[in-house]
Amino acid sequence: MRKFLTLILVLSFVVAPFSVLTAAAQDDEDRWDGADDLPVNPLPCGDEEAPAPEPKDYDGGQPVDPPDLAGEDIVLVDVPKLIGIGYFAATTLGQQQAAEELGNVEVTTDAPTEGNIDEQITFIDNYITRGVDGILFAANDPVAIGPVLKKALEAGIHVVGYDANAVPDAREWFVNQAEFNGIAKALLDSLAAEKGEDASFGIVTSTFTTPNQARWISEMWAYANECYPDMTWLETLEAQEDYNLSFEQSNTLIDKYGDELDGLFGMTSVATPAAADAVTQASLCGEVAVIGLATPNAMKPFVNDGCVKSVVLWNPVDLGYAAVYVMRAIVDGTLEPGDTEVEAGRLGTLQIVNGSEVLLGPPFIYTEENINDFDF
Amino acid sequence: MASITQTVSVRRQRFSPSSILRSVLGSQESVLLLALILLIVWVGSENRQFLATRNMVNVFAGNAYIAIAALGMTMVIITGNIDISVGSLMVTLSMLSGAISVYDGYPSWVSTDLTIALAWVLPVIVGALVGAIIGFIVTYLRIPAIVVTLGFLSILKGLLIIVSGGDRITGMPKGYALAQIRPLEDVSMPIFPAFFQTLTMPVFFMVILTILVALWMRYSPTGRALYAVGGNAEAARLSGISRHRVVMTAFILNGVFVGIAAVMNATQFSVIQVTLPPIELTIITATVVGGVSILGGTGTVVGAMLAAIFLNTITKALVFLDISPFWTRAIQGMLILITVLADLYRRHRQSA
Amino acid sequence: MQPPILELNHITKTFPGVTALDDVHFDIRPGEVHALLGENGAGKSTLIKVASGVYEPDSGEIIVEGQPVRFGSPRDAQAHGIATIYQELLLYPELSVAENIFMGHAPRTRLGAIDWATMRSRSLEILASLNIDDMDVTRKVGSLTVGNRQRVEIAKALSMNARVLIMDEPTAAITESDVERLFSIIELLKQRGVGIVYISHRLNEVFDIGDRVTVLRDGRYIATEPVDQMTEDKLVSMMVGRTIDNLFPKLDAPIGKVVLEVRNLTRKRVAHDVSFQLREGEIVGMAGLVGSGRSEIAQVIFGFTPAHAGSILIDGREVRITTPGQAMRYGIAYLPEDRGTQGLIRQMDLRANTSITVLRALSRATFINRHKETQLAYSTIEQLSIRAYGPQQLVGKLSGGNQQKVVVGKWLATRPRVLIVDEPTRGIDVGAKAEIHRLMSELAQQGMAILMISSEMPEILGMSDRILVMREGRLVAEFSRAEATQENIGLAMMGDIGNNGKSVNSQLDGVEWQA
Amino acid sequence: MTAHETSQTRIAPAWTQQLRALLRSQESVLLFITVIAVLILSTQTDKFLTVRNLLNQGRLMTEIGLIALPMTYIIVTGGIDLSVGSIAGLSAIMLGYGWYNLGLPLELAIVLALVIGAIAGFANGLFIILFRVPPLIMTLATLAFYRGLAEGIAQARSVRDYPEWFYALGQRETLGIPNQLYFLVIAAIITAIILSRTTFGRSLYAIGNNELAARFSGIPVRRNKLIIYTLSGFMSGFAGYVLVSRVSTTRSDMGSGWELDAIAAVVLGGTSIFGGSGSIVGTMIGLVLIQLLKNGLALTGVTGDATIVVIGSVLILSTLINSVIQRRVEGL
Repeated sequence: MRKFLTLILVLSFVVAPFSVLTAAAQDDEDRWDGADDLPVNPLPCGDEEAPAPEPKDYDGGQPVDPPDLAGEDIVLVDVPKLIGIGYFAATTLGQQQAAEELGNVEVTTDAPTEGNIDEQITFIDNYITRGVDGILFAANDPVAIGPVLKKALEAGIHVVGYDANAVPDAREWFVNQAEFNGIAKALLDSLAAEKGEDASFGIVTSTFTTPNQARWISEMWAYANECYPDMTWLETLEAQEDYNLSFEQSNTLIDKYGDELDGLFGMTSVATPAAADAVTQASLCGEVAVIGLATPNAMKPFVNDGCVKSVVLWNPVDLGYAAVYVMRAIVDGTLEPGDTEVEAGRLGTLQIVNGSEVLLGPPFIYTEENINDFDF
Repeated sequence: MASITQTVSVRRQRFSPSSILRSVLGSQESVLLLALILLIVWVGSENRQFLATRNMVNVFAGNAYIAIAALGMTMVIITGNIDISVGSLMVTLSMLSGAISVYDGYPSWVSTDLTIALAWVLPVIVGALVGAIIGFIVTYLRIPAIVVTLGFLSILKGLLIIVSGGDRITGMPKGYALAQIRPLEDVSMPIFPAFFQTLTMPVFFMVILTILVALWMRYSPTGRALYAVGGNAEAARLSGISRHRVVMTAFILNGVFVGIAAVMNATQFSVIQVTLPPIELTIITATVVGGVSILGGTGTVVGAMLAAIFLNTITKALVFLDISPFWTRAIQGMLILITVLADLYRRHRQSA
Repeated sequence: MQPPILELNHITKTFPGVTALDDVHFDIRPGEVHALLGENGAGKSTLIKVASGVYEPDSGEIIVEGQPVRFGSPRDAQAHGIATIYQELLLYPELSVAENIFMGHAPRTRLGAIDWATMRSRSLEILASLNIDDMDVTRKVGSLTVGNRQRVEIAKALSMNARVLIMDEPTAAITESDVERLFSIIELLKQRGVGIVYISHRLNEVFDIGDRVTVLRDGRYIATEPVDQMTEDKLVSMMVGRTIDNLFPKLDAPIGKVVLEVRNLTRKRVAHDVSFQLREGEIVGMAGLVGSGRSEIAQVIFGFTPAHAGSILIDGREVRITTPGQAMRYGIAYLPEDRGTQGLIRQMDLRANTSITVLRALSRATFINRHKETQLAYSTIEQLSIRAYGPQQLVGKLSGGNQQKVVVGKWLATRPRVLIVDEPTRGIDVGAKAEIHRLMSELAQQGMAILMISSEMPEILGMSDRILVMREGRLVAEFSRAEATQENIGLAMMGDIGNNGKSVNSQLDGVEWQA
Repeated sequence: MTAHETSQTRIAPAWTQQLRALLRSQESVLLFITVIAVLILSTQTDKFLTVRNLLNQGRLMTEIGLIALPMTYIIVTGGIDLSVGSIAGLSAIMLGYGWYNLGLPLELAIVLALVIGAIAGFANGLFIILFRVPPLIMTLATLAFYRGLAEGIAQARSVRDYPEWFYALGQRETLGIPNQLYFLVIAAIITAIILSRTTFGRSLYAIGNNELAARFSGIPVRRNKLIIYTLSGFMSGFAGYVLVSRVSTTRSDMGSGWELDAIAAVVLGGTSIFGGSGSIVGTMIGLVLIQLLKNGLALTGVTGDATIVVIGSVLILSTLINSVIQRRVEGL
């Protein structure tokens, strides 16, 4: 018995590291492009107009005989990926603003402290039982969240997504902050503007499995191949939603590639300021451009002392704001499948794209001039 | 006759090669140091960039706050307890520190410098208080530490969100940045002589604190009492050492060091976020890899510090070696396992 | 005659529901060895706990050199120069010898820091003053032999310049050579005027080194007498309150055919090339120093630490034994040396302890039959007259003797044909001792083959039909009951290197951490 | 020891003793606390105490429950297993990988996932028994290692679009009861009986109280330890499968943080973290208590952050109450 066990142990000892290392060596060949086997459609280069996307029929789901609450007070719950990061604090702010304007909407935000799929599902499930009129969500995983959202629809609860989508038939509408390819284009264009079309760059993202980031990165691949063939993609590193780790990973990239490195992309509102911090503290402002998605407040110090030229982001406050208006519109029946636009308070009319997505508009670019006008 | 044997045996111990060997290869500390050097040299030979000064600095600075938190964890584990709530506590205290520094409701006579000082000191005190509470429950109410801290893990996490509203803090005043990774002259703190300017603050803190604690644990009666209680509580009681007092001390100091780590963490960056990665596991790992026996009674803070650096070095090394990031964590786990096994093996050999 | 250093007068100590000490007297003079005797539960341990400040007496006075004092804590007692060496040595395995000696009262530098250099040199002085010059004070105590650890304990006591040294069963767990060394150390201490309170179940030791002896029974004070006016029988009757006719009731049993035979049994570093036979109805005593390979060979036969070479035969058929389970299936039972840590599960009740060896038999399809289990417990209690209130009693709360009976019971439950007993009567009182010896004789008479490992020469001589002697892992001698004497056995045990403990210890080091 | 000898004189009829013991047992104390909690919560909202809601909670707590059962065994023997969450993740990934990338039939992929889980647990056990690695350390290392394997194998790709029947376990109901709940209940009953009634269960307590004595009594300590760690791995794998079936996709970060939830349930259930005592019943009550608190508080409008504060406090307090009562019982 004992001998046998020892044998197994020795084997596992030999095999495990070997296999891991070989595996590690292998998939160095095909570098991860974030595509997750989904199609990409890069926008045309430069200032060319994007061909208008061919109209697509409504592909969202519908609640099962929801109560008619047109004009009535409604209670909404908002379940973002997680709470505790600035980005979702901002969307919450927007929702509150909208609720105030409308006056007949009450919305509360409640979510796990980690971006964890089964936790988020439990939260939503509880609110279905508790009985709310509508659910706003930002999905940690488009598929995983599906069943529970469908359950909500069956319970006659309206479901609207924002920031991170779910499978279309699991929700009615999705408020899309910006098209993936739009973000990709904006990011790469600003890098090109700052460092030229032959810049070489690294990326710090949250995790390879976070859908939004993955999609953005894959669109960047596609767009870079189309429009900036001379750019070199050095490396992409994971850093969770963790500021320290993002900082460390940025340092690692800076140290590893030295002068070779022209730009750092931060793919999350955590990673971008962390990257900027790293560049600043390495006193490499100017040499290494930091470009990324982030909220203004976090970036003000860097933008103001000129270390960061441009921050790409939609306005998350508006995103939350829009989500509530869309929800209200559904309940009031002013937004129905097949519509092509929707009224969203101070944001005016928003376009509806590929079937069931409300588009917030093109990504916004914060610069030294305008960043101080924003506070979130 | 007594005196003769004495001198004889004293000499024997001073110069016996066996005892020297035992002290060199016989401790996890030196093993780690060796591994660390080998690793750095190897990676350096694979990729020159790795040896660049800035990277070296980052290698040592990166896990400084882990190392400092590990100081407290080492004490706690040596007394035969454990604290898995340190992660939540650290984030809470960072937020607290930031909140104090940006709060604008102070009366006029409170100068910015004073606010900053508060932001640096208060979290440490609060940390000590939390440590005291945990220690009290563990000792006087006799509930296993792992249970208590498991409870505190979620209590603190919850309170943190409730208090902070889940938003991050930015726009801290200029002088607040205490622990940035940059030559010290940039930091508006004149108290440090030029010598340290090559170092960066995190490394500086890590090294100084580790040395102080190491000395304290070796030369102060209380420091030794930690080992006594962890090694044989009954014996300690009979040599007049109060287990309760010692364990309390361990938990309070643990709180203090978590506080310091938190302040460093907060003052290192321009943004303080409420993100809760499972730091506690990293800290415990560092402590254990550093040769602190989970059963209590043995281990040193130097080991824990080296382990913290070691872990960070691995993470960076894997990038510099172009190992696919997907496999990073697997390899880390494997290396952790191997170092721990090495430690166990050595212990077996020694007790023989 | 000098006045006593420590006097305990009219000490009464009660615990909820029991009077542990009832108006007890005890005193210790400088330079004497004062033996404290009594059966387990007589109140010895309570008394020394009072003397060493662990308990405070309900009434009565403690007088140190004429001054009445009260001990709030062990610390106070130590401050008055009273040190105690408990049976389970209280040391820090992971710390160095020097630090163990000085824990809690380490020498300090002017800055108040611990002064390691001084600590080491003073440790060496103290050890040297005990004629111990073969100990490395920087070594971890965990890597020392039991004998050496005990010396560290003594040094520890002296470092607090103790004038009264209380020793609770100091010889229970150490080798003969260590015992000799201990006695010579005790001599040294006497010369220095240290008073020694000596507790032991081995009466011969009391006669070897004791000056006076005090006997307790059921918490009451019986008498204090000079040892030289005592006889063994007198002491025993004082302790048990009745006269025990015969401590070693050996019945002659018909010796049958060979049940167990081992040939060239070898396990690296502990036992080499051991061969012997065991017959039905026979009690074979096995003598030897601790670490001479006695317990080790037993554990090899029992499959606890399987053999590397050699063969075991049951009824002449060779069998392969690699786990205790297999050994039990062949009808071998082994009462381990250390009741507390190897024999019993103190947190479990009597029923669970007696049934643990026969769970399979007591269960159908692995489901334990509670009823049968309880029956077994009752019958064991009855058969061995265990003083317990029932199967539900936690064995941890039984007295030493009764605990040992439970261990015996759990092994008899397996109806073994070969019974290996390792120190069957260590640390249990005379009464229980006699009972266990009687039981063994009876079992032998019923045809059981018994291998009895013991460090107690009288027991070996009194109980065995044959005597095997182990030394350094080898079987070095065999004596018939007739030819066996204290001397020739002792000589065989020690061999030529008997008197210098070194080589013995050096090979003990190897053995220690096997257990 | 003198103090105890009187206990021999204190003789009481067996049944009253047993009754008293039962009333004072950790489980009944905890049950009492749970009932109180349920009563309070049900006064706050009528949505809480409904069959539908409770069954639904059963669905949500199944994964943790499946892991908490073997965790009880392990903690009873004085060990611990921190790697369960990672094993669940690894198995989940292997399920998707085996089906999608290796092209195995889905049934086989499921088996593969379970086997991988068992192997992972087996490896833990092997190191623990052969090298005497403290379980906490061993599983702390594999916590990272197994998660790493999951990430490495997944290559950040998640596998979706399983055939309809695959979701039956995680999302459908039979006789109005969530399917996975059947598995949890059956597993709980079996493990409970094994622990309390069989020789194997008894051996676990023996090991937890005094491993050496257990070995000297002929109990196959090593083998049994190996069994429970393997079982733990297997159940984690199964929990991973249940989760995949419930959320209909695989991700490499599945099951992160489960270890603490499971341990919390076990400890809350009155199992001593030092080993030697505890019961499956207790664990199940602990599990239910935590789940009902989460759910009930949410239904009464308490947000998640406040809820975890409550749960943390309950964990400490109930342990305190119990330890006080137990001390009273033992008269210490």
